[in-house]
This record gives sequence, C-alpha cells and structure tokens, in this order.
Amino acid sequence: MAETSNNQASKDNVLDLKDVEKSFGSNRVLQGVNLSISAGEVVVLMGANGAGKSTLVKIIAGVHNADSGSLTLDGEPFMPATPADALRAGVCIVHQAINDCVAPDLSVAQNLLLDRLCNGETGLFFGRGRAAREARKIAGALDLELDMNKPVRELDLADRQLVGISRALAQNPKLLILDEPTSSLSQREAERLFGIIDRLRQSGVAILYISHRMSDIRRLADRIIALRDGRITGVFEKPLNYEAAVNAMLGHGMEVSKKIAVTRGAKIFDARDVVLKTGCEPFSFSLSGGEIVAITGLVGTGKSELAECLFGLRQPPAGTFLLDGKPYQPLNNRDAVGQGVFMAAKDRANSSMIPGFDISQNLTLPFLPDFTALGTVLRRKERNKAKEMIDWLGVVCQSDQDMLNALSGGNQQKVVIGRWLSKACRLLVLDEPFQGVDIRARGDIGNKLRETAGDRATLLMTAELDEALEVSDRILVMSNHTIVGEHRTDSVDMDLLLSQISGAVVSPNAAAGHFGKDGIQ
Amino acid sequence: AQDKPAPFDNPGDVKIALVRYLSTGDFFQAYLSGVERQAEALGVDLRVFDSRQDAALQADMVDQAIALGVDGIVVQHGLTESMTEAVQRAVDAGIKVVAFDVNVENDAVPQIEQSDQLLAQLALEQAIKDNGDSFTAGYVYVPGIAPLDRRDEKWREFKDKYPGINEVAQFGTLDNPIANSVANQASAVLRANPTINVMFAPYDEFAKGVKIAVDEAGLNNDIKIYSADVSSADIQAMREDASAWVATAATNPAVVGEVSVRALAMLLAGEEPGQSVIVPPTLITRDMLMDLDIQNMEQLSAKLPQFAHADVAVPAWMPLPER
Amino acid sequence: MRNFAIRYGFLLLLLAIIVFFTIMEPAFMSLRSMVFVFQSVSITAILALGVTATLVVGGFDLSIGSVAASSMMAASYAMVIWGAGSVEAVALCLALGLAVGFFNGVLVVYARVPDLLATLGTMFLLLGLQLIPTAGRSIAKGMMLPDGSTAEGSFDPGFLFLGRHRLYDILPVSVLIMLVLALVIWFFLEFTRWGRVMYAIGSNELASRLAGAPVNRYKIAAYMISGFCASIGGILLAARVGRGDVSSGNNLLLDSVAAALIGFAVLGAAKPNAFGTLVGAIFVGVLLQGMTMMNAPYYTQDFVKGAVLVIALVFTFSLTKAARN
Amino acid sequence: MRNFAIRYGFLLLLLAIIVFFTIMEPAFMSLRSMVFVFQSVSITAILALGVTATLVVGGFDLSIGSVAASSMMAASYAMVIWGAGSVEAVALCLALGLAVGFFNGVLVVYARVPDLLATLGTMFLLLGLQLIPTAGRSIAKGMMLPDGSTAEGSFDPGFLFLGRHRLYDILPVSVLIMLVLALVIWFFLEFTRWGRVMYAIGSNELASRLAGAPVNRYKIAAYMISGFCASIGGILLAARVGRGDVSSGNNLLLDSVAAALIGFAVLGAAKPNAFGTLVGAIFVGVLLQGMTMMNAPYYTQDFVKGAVLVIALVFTFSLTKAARN
Ligand SMILES: Nc1ncnc2c1ncn2[C@@H]1O[C@H](COP(=O)(O)OP(=O)(O)OP(=O)(O)O)[C@@H](O)[C@H]1O
Ligand SMILES: Nc1ncnc2c1ncn2[C@@H]1O[C@H](COP(=O)(O)OP(=O)(O)OP(=O)(O)O)[C@@H](O)[C@H]1O
Ligand SMILES: [Mg+2]
Ligand SMILES: [Mg+2]
Repeated sequence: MAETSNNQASKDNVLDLKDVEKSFGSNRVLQGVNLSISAGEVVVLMGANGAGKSTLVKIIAGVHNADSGSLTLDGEPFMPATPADALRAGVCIVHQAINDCVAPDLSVAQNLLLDRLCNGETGLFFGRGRAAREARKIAGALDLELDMNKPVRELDLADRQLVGISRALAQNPKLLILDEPTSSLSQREAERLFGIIDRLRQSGVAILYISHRMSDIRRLADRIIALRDGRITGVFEKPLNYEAAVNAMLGHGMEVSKKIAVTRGAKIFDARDVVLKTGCEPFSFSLSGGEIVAITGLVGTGKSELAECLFGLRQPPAGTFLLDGKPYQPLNNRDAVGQGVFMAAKDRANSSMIPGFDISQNLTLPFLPDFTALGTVLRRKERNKAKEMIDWLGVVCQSDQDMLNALSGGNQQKVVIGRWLSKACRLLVLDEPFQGVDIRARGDIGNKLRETAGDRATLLMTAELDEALEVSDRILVMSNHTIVGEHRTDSVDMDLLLSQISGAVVSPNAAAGHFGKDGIQ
Repeated sequence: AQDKPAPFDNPGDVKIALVRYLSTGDFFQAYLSGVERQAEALGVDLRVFDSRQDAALQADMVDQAIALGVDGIVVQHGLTESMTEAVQRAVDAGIKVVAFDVNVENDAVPQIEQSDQLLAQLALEQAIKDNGDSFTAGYVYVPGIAPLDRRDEKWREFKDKYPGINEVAQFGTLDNPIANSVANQASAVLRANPTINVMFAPYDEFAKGVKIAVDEAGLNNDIKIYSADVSSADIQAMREDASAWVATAATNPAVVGEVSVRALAMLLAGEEPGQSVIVPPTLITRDMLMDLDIQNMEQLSAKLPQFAHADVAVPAWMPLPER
Repeated sequence: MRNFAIRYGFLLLLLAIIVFFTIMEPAFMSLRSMVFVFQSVSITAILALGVTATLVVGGFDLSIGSVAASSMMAASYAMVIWGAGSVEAVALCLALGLAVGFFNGVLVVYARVPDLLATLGTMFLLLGLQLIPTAGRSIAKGMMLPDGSTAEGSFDPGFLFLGRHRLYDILPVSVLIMLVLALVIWFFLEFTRWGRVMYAIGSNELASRLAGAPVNRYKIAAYMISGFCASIGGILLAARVGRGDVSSGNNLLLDSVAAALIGFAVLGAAKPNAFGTLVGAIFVGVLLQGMTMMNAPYYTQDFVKGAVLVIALVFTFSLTKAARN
Repeated sequence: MRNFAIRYGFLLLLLAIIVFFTIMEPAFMSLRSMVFVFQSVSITAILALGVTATLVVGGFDLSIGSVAASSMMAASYAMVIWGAGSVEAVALCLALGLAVGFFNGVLVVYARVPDLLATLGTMFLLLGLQLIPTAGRSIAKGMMLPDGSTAEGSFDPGFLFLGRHRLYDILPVSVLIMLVLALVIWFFLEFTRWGRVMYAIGSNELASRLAGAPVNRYKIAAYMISGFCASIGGILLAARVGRGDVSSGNNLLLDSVAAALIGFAVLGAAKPNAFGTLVGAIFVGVLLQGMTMMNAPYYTQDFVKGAVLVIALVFTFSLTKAARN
C-alpha cells in the first residue's frame, strides 16, 4: 500500500524525498524515508513522540542536513544548506518550538514582518507606518487582534504561536509545513487556521501537517503518512482509515483505555467566591481526592491565571481557597509546594525546561533535598529515580543522561510532567500538560495520573476538549474568567458544553446558581 | 679583558638579572636599553624579569632569580614593603644587588637615584626665572605614585617659599591614554580658571596632555608648561611653533640604566660604588632645543654631553658602551 | 507619570546636573564649554557606538580599547616611519579595524567561541602586537629606529587637522565625526531593515535564522562595525595627541562600555540603542568636566561617576520593569 | 576521537607547553618553579573562582578587581591607621567583600539592573571610594596623615604571614588558600544541591523559580561569594605587598575574567566550572612564567597569551559544538 503512492509519477509532486537517512550520534532517527507531497494536497504526518517528524521537517527546512538520500522540489534537486535557501525555494515552515518562531524583544508588527525583513522584501528602509499597515494585513488573515506595538515577550503562548503561523501564511509558499501548529491553540483559533489551510489547498499549495490531535487530522487530511521509529509504516489514501493509521504509527492497536473507576475520596480543595479578574463574576468549585477535574475553555479565558493563583504565583482579587478545610493562602510557589500543591506550568520551554541539564537532573530539581545527604547530591539515587521515571512514563531517549533539549518535544513534556508526579501531594495542577504529547502517551499519562490519584485532587487546565473528555472525570467550563458550566465526563451534553465554551451561554447568575446547588462537593 | 678584575675576566660566566616593576612606556624602554647596552659592553649574561606592576610578583621574581643562580640583581622600581625581604634573601644568598628608584632598606644595596627632588627643583627654578616669584598655577598630580610624591614634596616646598605662587587648580589622572585623559581635564580647568599662566606638570605624559588642552583653547602664548622627563616625542612637542611647553628637567633614562649595571659590576668586582649613586638631572628648555636644533633623544645626547653620559660609577677598568 | 519618569528620567537627571554645575561654576554653561564637553567624550562615544552594534546582535566586544590603541600606533607608524600621507594612514587604520572586526566575527560565528572570550583573546593579541614593531617605544617624529637610523617621516598636517581643526572656529572635527557617526548608526539601527534584523538576531538568533536571515554575516558585520568605529577612535586619538603613544586602551574600553550600557536607560529603551549611547557618553563627560572645574580630586570623580550611574540605573530599571509587571 | 580531543585537548595543550618550556629551559620543570607558577596566579585564580560563581547563575561581576583593591586598602587602613590586629583586619575585609557582593546582588535582583551595568557602577564607586580616606595616597607604615600627624600602626606580622610564609618552606600560604578555595567551590558547585540549583538558575531562571528555587537569594549569594573571594584576594595582595598600594591590582579584573572564561574550554565543559577556572589561571601562569624564563620581552607575552588563548579556544569550541550537531 505504501509503495503505490510513492511510485506515482512525480511530475505533479511538489516535494519528493528519497531514502532520507539521519542519525544523531548513534541514534538513527530517520531510516530510508520516502515521501511525496503534491500540489493542493494536505498530507498529515503521524508519529509517536520521538518518531522523527520534526527532524524530517528540519531537513526540509535546511536546519539539519540529511546524512544520505535526496530531496527534489518541483522536480529539481533540492539541497537547502540554510533556512534561507529553503525559504527562497518557497518552502515555509512553522516549527514546533514556539520560541523558534518569534523574537521576543521585537514588537508584534516587526515579528510579523520578520521574513520580509530578512529576505529584503521590505526594501532597505523600514518605515514604521508602512510596516504597521503591512503587519496588520498579515495579522488580518487569522483575525489577530493584537496591539502591534507590544513586544512579543508580553504575549501569551497561544498568541505567540498565532504570530508565528501568520508569518508563514503570509508568504505565498509553494510548500507549507506546519509542525504541531495548534499545540497551544483552542478550537476557535484552530478553526480559523483550518479555514486558511482550505483556501491554500484550493490555490494549489502543498501542505505537510503534523499533529497529535485526531480532531485536526480528521478535519484536514487528504492523505496520512505514518512514521514509526524513523521509518514510514503506512500511507493512507482517501477514504481514510484513521484506526489503521494510528495502528501503523504505534505498531499495535490502541488499547481502549478503560477508565479506572473513580473512587471519589474526601473533599480536599475548595475555592469560594473567587474573582479572577476585577469586574468578572465570582465562582466557586471544589475538588475531592482521587478525582481528576479538567477546566476547559478558550485561550485567554483565565485558566492559567487560576492555576497561577493556586500555585501562589499571583493573588486573586477576591475569594478564598481552602485546602483540607484550612484556609490556603500561599505566599509564593515555594510555600504552595510546602503545603502540598504542585503545578506543572504550560509553555515548557520557558517555564519548565532546564536546557543545560540532563533528564535526571531535570526530573529531580524540585525535590532535590530528597536526593541529598548533608547537602551533597546522591547521584546514584537520583539516577535510579530517573531511570524508574523514564520507564514508567515511556520517555524515548538513549539514557537518563541525555540533555533535555536533545529530546523530541513530546518526550520533553513527559519529563516535565514526570517531575511533579515523582512525589505525593494534596493538589496537583497541570496547565496544558498534553502539549505535543502523542495519543498513546496521552493515554499513558492519563493512566498514570489516575493510578497515582490516590487521595490527591488533580486539576487539569486544557483548551483541548478531547483531552478533557479523555482524561478527566469532571469538566468545568471557563469563559471570560469565570466558571460557566460543569459536566460529568460520563454523561456530557456536548451541545451545552460547546456553547458554554464559546461563551454563547453567558448567564453568570444561572451558572453561579448551578454550582451553588450541585457543583460543589 | 685581561686587565679586568674577577669575575669580569671571564664575563661569559657572569649572570645578572633585571627585575622590573614598571615596563610600559618610553622611560622604561630607554632604561632597559641602557641596561642592555652596558651589560653587553661588559659581556655579561642579562635576564629580564617583568612583573608589570605586580608588586607581589616582583618579589617572587627576585626569588626566581636567586633560584636561577644569578650573580647580581638590578631592582628597578617597586615597593619598599614588598621588596625589602626579597632583597634581603638575595643578599643572604650572596648575591649582589643594586636598586633603582626603590628604597629596599638594606645597607648592602646601593641606591641608584635620578633624584626626583632635583628634577622638580630644576623645573621650578626655571619657572621662577621665567615668571617671577608670583604667578597663578595649575598643578597636575596623582598621589600614591612614589616618584610623583617626591616631586610633590618639592612643589610644596616651593609654594611655602614663594607665597606669591597661587595654586588655583590641582588635577590629574592615570587613565590611559594618559595624555588624552589629562587633556580633557585640563581643558575644563582652563575654562574654570582663565587666570592660570603657569602649569606645573612634573611627568611628561601630564605635560603632553596639558599642552593639547592649551593648544585647543588657543592659550599657548599665555601659559607656560614646566615638566619633568623627556623623550623624542616630548622634544617634538616642545619644538612646535609657539609651544607652551617651555622647559623640562630630565635624566637620561638610558644613562640611568647604564649606571645601574655599572654599579652592580663594581659590587661584583668587590669595589664600593657608594651607598647612593645619584645621576644628576639636566634642565632642557625649548630655547635650547631650538638653538641647538635638537630633534630627538640621540641628538640631545650628542649636543648636551651632561645628558649623554653620567660620570658616575666608572672605575678605570669599566668598559663603556659605544656611542 | 511613571511612564514619564521612565522615558525622561534620565534626561532630566542630565539636565539637573548641568544646572547644578552652572550654578556652581557659571563658566560651565557656554557654547564653548559645551563644545569641550563633546570633544572630551568624542572618542569614547565613537567606541561606544561600535560596542552598541555588537550589543544589538547579542554580542560584546572587549577588544575596542586595544583596537583604538593599535590603530593609533598604526597611523603613527605609517606616517612617521614609512612616511605615508594622511590618506594612506587613515586607510590603513580603517582596514586594520575592519580586519580585527572580521577576525572577531569569524571567531564568534564560525569557531563558536563565546563573544567575551573571543574578544578578550583579541584584546591581548593586539596589546602585544602593537608594541612589537617599535619594541615598546612610542612613535614620534625624529625618533631613533631600532636599526639605529632616524625616522624620516612626520605627522601629516592633514592628519593632525582631524584632531585639531575647528570648523567655524568652534566645532572640532572629532565632534563632527562623532555626531555624524551617531546619526548614521542611529538611522541604520532604527530605520533600515538591516538594523531591524540585527535587533531580531539579538533577541532570538535561532528564530532569525529560521526566518531566513543570514545570521553569520550579520554578526560578522556587527563586529566589523565595532572594529571600524574603534579604529576611527584610534585615528582621532593619534591626531589629537600627535604621536603614537603606548597605551593599553583599557580605560577607553571601560568608559565606552559604561556609555553604551547607560544608553539602555535613556528614553526607557532597556536595550542597546545609538541615541542612548551618545547621551550616555555625554552624561559621563558632563559629570567629569563639571567636577574637574570644581577642582574635585580625580578619585572623587570615579566615585561620583559610579554613584550617579548606580542611582540613575536603579531608578530607571526598577521603574521600567515594575511597569511591565 | 573527537570526544577525546574535546575533553582533553586543552589539558594536552597545557602539557605540551610545559614540555616545550622544559626542553627550552630545564629549570622550568622543578618543584620550586611550579610552586612559583602557582603563587604567581594565586590571587588571580581566587578572584576568578568568584567570577565563576556569578557566571554559573548567569550573571557577571566586573567589580571584583576593585573589591580586591578596596579590600587591600581597607586592611592596610585598619592596621596602619587604626592600629588594628590581623584578625580584625581580615574580618573587616571579608565583611567588606560580602557587603559589596550583597549590594551587587540587590542591584541585580531587586532593582533589576543588568549585571554588567550594576557591577560596572559598583566598580567605579569602589575605585573612587578606596582612595577617599587617604586622599589618594598609598598606605604605608609611618605615613603622613591628611591631618598632618604620622600613622602609628604597622602591618601585623601575622597578617604578613598570610602572604609571605611558606609551609614546609615550600608551599606558600596563598597557594594553599587558592587550592582550598578551588576545592571548596568545585565541590560546592558540582556536588551539592545548592550548586546544582545555581546551575539551574543560570540555565533557565524562570523554570528554576517555578521548580521552587529561591532564585533571588541564590543570585545574591552568588554575588556574595564573588565579593568574598575578591576580598580574600585583596587580603593576600595586601599581605604580599605589605602596604596599601593604590596602583596594585589594576590588571586583576581582566586576568581573572580570562581565567574563568578559559575554564569553559577545560574538559569540554562549555560552561563555567571551578576546576576549569583553576586550570585556566594556571595555564596563563605557565605561559607567562615560561616566556619570562626564555627572556621574551614583556609585550610579546601579551601577544603570545592572546594567540595561545585564541588558538586553544577555537580548537575546543569549534570541536565541542560540531559534535553537538
Ligand atoms: N538536536 C538533537 N540532538 C540529538 N538528538 C536529537 C536532536 N533532535 C532530535 N533528536 C532525537 O531524534 C529523535 C526524533 O526527534 P523528533 O524531534 O524528530 O521527534 P518528533 O517525531 O518530532 O517527536 P514529537 O512528536 O515529540 O515532537 C528523538 O529521539 C530525539 O531524541
Ligand atoms: N502577565 C500578563 N500580562 C498581561 N496580560 C496577561 C498576563 N498573563 C495573562 N494575561 C492575559 O490574561 C488573559 C488570560 O490569560 P490566561 O493565560 O490565564 O488564559 P488561558 O485561558 O489559560 O489561556 P491559554 O489557553 O493560552 O493558557 C489573556 O488575555 C492573557 O493575554
Ligand atoms: Mg516534533
Ligand atoms: Mg492557559
């Protein structure tokens, strides 16, 4: 099946890869990869974390050089030595690492114009007025409503990702490659992106799309290519068989993750009349031991702010928290940890990863005192713990001494989450924990959360409804900095849920009343 | 060679060391060349240790020279406190030592001096001669530098002696390039004190800086600069049209270098150069330079014999460098 | 209000200092006097503009002081010993500055030596190198050469003109050069796409590379701009002093770094910028000239320079960042 | 093979240089001579260890040279003018170093002044401050005070012991202090959890904060370590020189920064590390000592120092990074 598509006449193919190989040291990341994309087609590349997707993209982008094999673009040999070469040839890429898409100290406008500045399309002189107009045009494609003069440093992760995407879309590419472009977007932004992808497809752009979100894949794919351990393990044409594609990518069927029954314990955490942002409605909720509660909602509705309040990083304008019945008012994040509240922050590159450290050092960082005697780090104990966690989480790596930035994105995320799972706590807050994590690993992490749920409360912030449905027992919907709905995962009214998320049902009084009655406890 | 006393009958076996505290600059370069020339004339083996203004290192270098088995050491500048003990160790090891411009508090060590007091005195006497005993003065000085401190003593003495000398400004800096930094300061001083008519800058880098500022302010006919030390570059600056830099007092650093080695050689030969060997300074005025058409240090030496050679520490057997 | 303090606080401080000095010493406030202040900082400012260019691309150049010192020696050597004219001497110095900048850039970009380290190495190299041709002597007309002959050449009047002439009897050439350079670099950094790309590289090198910027070339260019500015500084130094003085240029380095860094605080930029650098240099110049006029000993000048610097910066930075949170 | 070159290249280079010098001048390879090399770099190395601590947390300390100089002046002042004993003098210096470090840390952490800028300001402050009590004069036994009287005190023999005594007639106390400090800081940075957290902060400050590290306290502590080391350097300087000399300590800053940065290249660490810093300092010491023995003029020493530095670093860094890609 895989062969048929590759043997097709390559003349209408925009991109052809033949026998591409790539190793990092002794790690053979890509082995004999053949792949072609034709004009007006969206090819989805599926693969588990560490399969080699981003590496493949980086070869096409001129970031890495292939060890062997050949690339052709529009029938011409294509050997980009630098990203500039690839761009000149009409290959545009949105890289997976959001930090690689923006220059944080420059303004939004300048970031949107970055490619043009680099390739000289703006002309030598950079007039601010004209620049702002052009930037606004670029932002218009995705309906970005951002202050053009704000430094990107001050933007939310999602907005940064949107800036990066807008930049790439504005370039009239021949080939567009999107490496997990929706990893920090919610449904609304993603939908806008899909609309544009549809338009580009119609105008004959070849598109390579990488994602772990089945909803994206269902929405976009014309063809699916599965990559496993650096080899192509399946090419699927329309009508698409998603289950087979997942099997090809994982190498086995997806065990239907049977949810371990909730053993709901005693009430652990209470939030009472919390006002997250002055002027927004107060809300209350409570969490019990053993259960996993997801808070979902659009980007920018205040999920991260709530998480930060719980972790002592900011103070809510009003409201009280109770932990085990006692008032909980953390002074800072250290105090929160001391009281048994852990949080894995979103935006792992900025707020979690220590790039200069290896996996084991990253894993033990918050609980280092547990691995020391008289202040001296017990390296063996630390590494044993790390090995245990690596096995348990299924991190794809050479050893526990790999540098964290040599891991694939999803595996980095596992390490970062694993850090906070290595010790028991009262309340675990996870902000966008599945960013870039593949389906199976998501299931695995979900199961781990469940296994360890014990008598801890687990709160999950996610903009992705699928994730919430898959992992949690209960879903709280957040809109405009307040909670507007609650659902039990086993009996969800999808229509109501979706309308609450989109903010269509804004009846805060009703919502408050709703929670007042049976939302709590 | 036959009539030279031991050990100079076999000079190839004699090893001497020059241990320096300061090395960057014309003065030190010229001093070194004098040491080298005299050592060559004697035929001895010379080693140079540069501590580059690291007093502790300089003391260690004396020990190193001891370990190297030298017969004699010339100590050039340094701090009394750090050198006294090191020099004592050398003396105890039977090594002959002379010291230039540093007091090592040791009776066995002759002091070579260029007499900073005399330098300052010559320049100041010339200033009194040119301007009378009352004038408005600017003074360039940075405390903490031994030769400058000694020149400063003379300046204070003169101020006490001639109450008509009115010092309205004192400034100075050792920020490099020194001439440039001093020029910046001097230009501010000249604006704040337009009445200054004499500048006493007892170090040639200071004088050069003051001269730049004076030229830039267009005051070169109204102000006279008196300084100490000299180099080819200084001679050129003094010779410029209507130069404000009218006099400097100097010893020839090369001569001081030669004298240092000769004094050491006398010690090695068992003779006594005297506890203090003073190389007398010479007053050099702009008029002299113009009248004798002196362009550089070599011509200065040629035309002012007292500058070219100091008749100190010259026993009959002593070979002198060619001139 | 706070925004106002951030933007104009530093300039107001400068103004306050000027007013203070004028009250204490009326001679301070005259056109001539201001011209002298500018002249006293012109060389520092020119070097600082070069450092600014390297700071913009996220680098640093510790070699500027020694490039200026070497360029001073090179100009003197060319004229006094080879008998070159002023054009050749200037060309030689600029070529030297560009070459050193290129060397630094290559070290940083291709050999991937961290910038501080690479330029520190270059600094030591040049410190030694500049002394080798003359065996440590400074260069002046009529000097004796190591081979015993006398140097024939002398400083070209056209060359000295650069350091000594005043246009319309008031504006020194060096000040003019400083102002023109500041204007050019300011315009270049703020209003050309090259300047924007340089800021982008300084902010996120990888992102800029992925956006297609030839990062290596830009970084090398930044070091070459720095070397170029430093060699201009050296030329002006030689022209002002009129001889090739042996000097390490270390104080030039520190003062220009100070100026470039103070520039961060000007107009609340919080990043390297040419206008700020110029203001920073002038700020230091005003302080030093004012204190010298008031007969303050040199060591109090360092102290006051440090104190004002610290106070101004604490003020600006704590406000800037506070407003961000 | 390449990995071997990265790890041991620098050490092999050091060995090669030692062998070369030993062949040229057999006296080079003796215990005395090696002790001398260690002694000549001891103060530089101690300061460099302090810089290393600030580099580890992602900072930089330009004030170390002036802290050492101020501490030398403070010790001298205490003993010569106040007549204090050696214990008081040492305590005063250490307190001064810690206080300056604290001040730097507060500037960087709370006032959010960029580290280069904050420590540059402190540097200028101290350069001036140290000269004010004596109006710029050096402090020596029997000196004349500004009020016209003569200083009564003198350097305590116990204090001078620190700089001048040799244990078993061979090992100078200053070398011992350097080795002990290097060992302590190396152990601290590599093997304790505090050192680990410092490296984490240097690598990603926000992530470290979110993982529970009290980042501000650690950063201040790093500057205090730096100030502490610098003040020890100043004490040893005072003890070796035996007076509060205003011009000593000029080159300490650049030499110790060089040592700390060369340390990046040792054992392929590519990050600040105490062992590398010590090796870096010794490397420079060996070079200078060997060249002095070979009678090379002082200016060629700078040149060779620069050249070897550049070559060694190009070699190490281009290899290190190439292996990463
Ligand atoms: N710079 C690098 N150095 C060494 N190994 C690397 C490097 N980049 C990636 N790898 C390794 O290559 C393999 C593939 O990584 P890649 O990033 O391509 O995976 P991916 O398919 O994009 O995974 P994810 O879905 O998690 O993003 C991983 O095992 C990773 O550890
Ligand atoms: N430090 C800040 N400065 C300015 N605005 C902020 C800051 N932090 C958050 N915001 C704004 O507050 C709003 C809520 O942000 P928050 O990150 O809590 O939303 P979210 O629902 O968690 O979104 P996401 O899905 O992106 O995590 C957004 O509009 C965001 O831009
Ligand atoms: Mg990836
Ligand atoms: Mg969020």
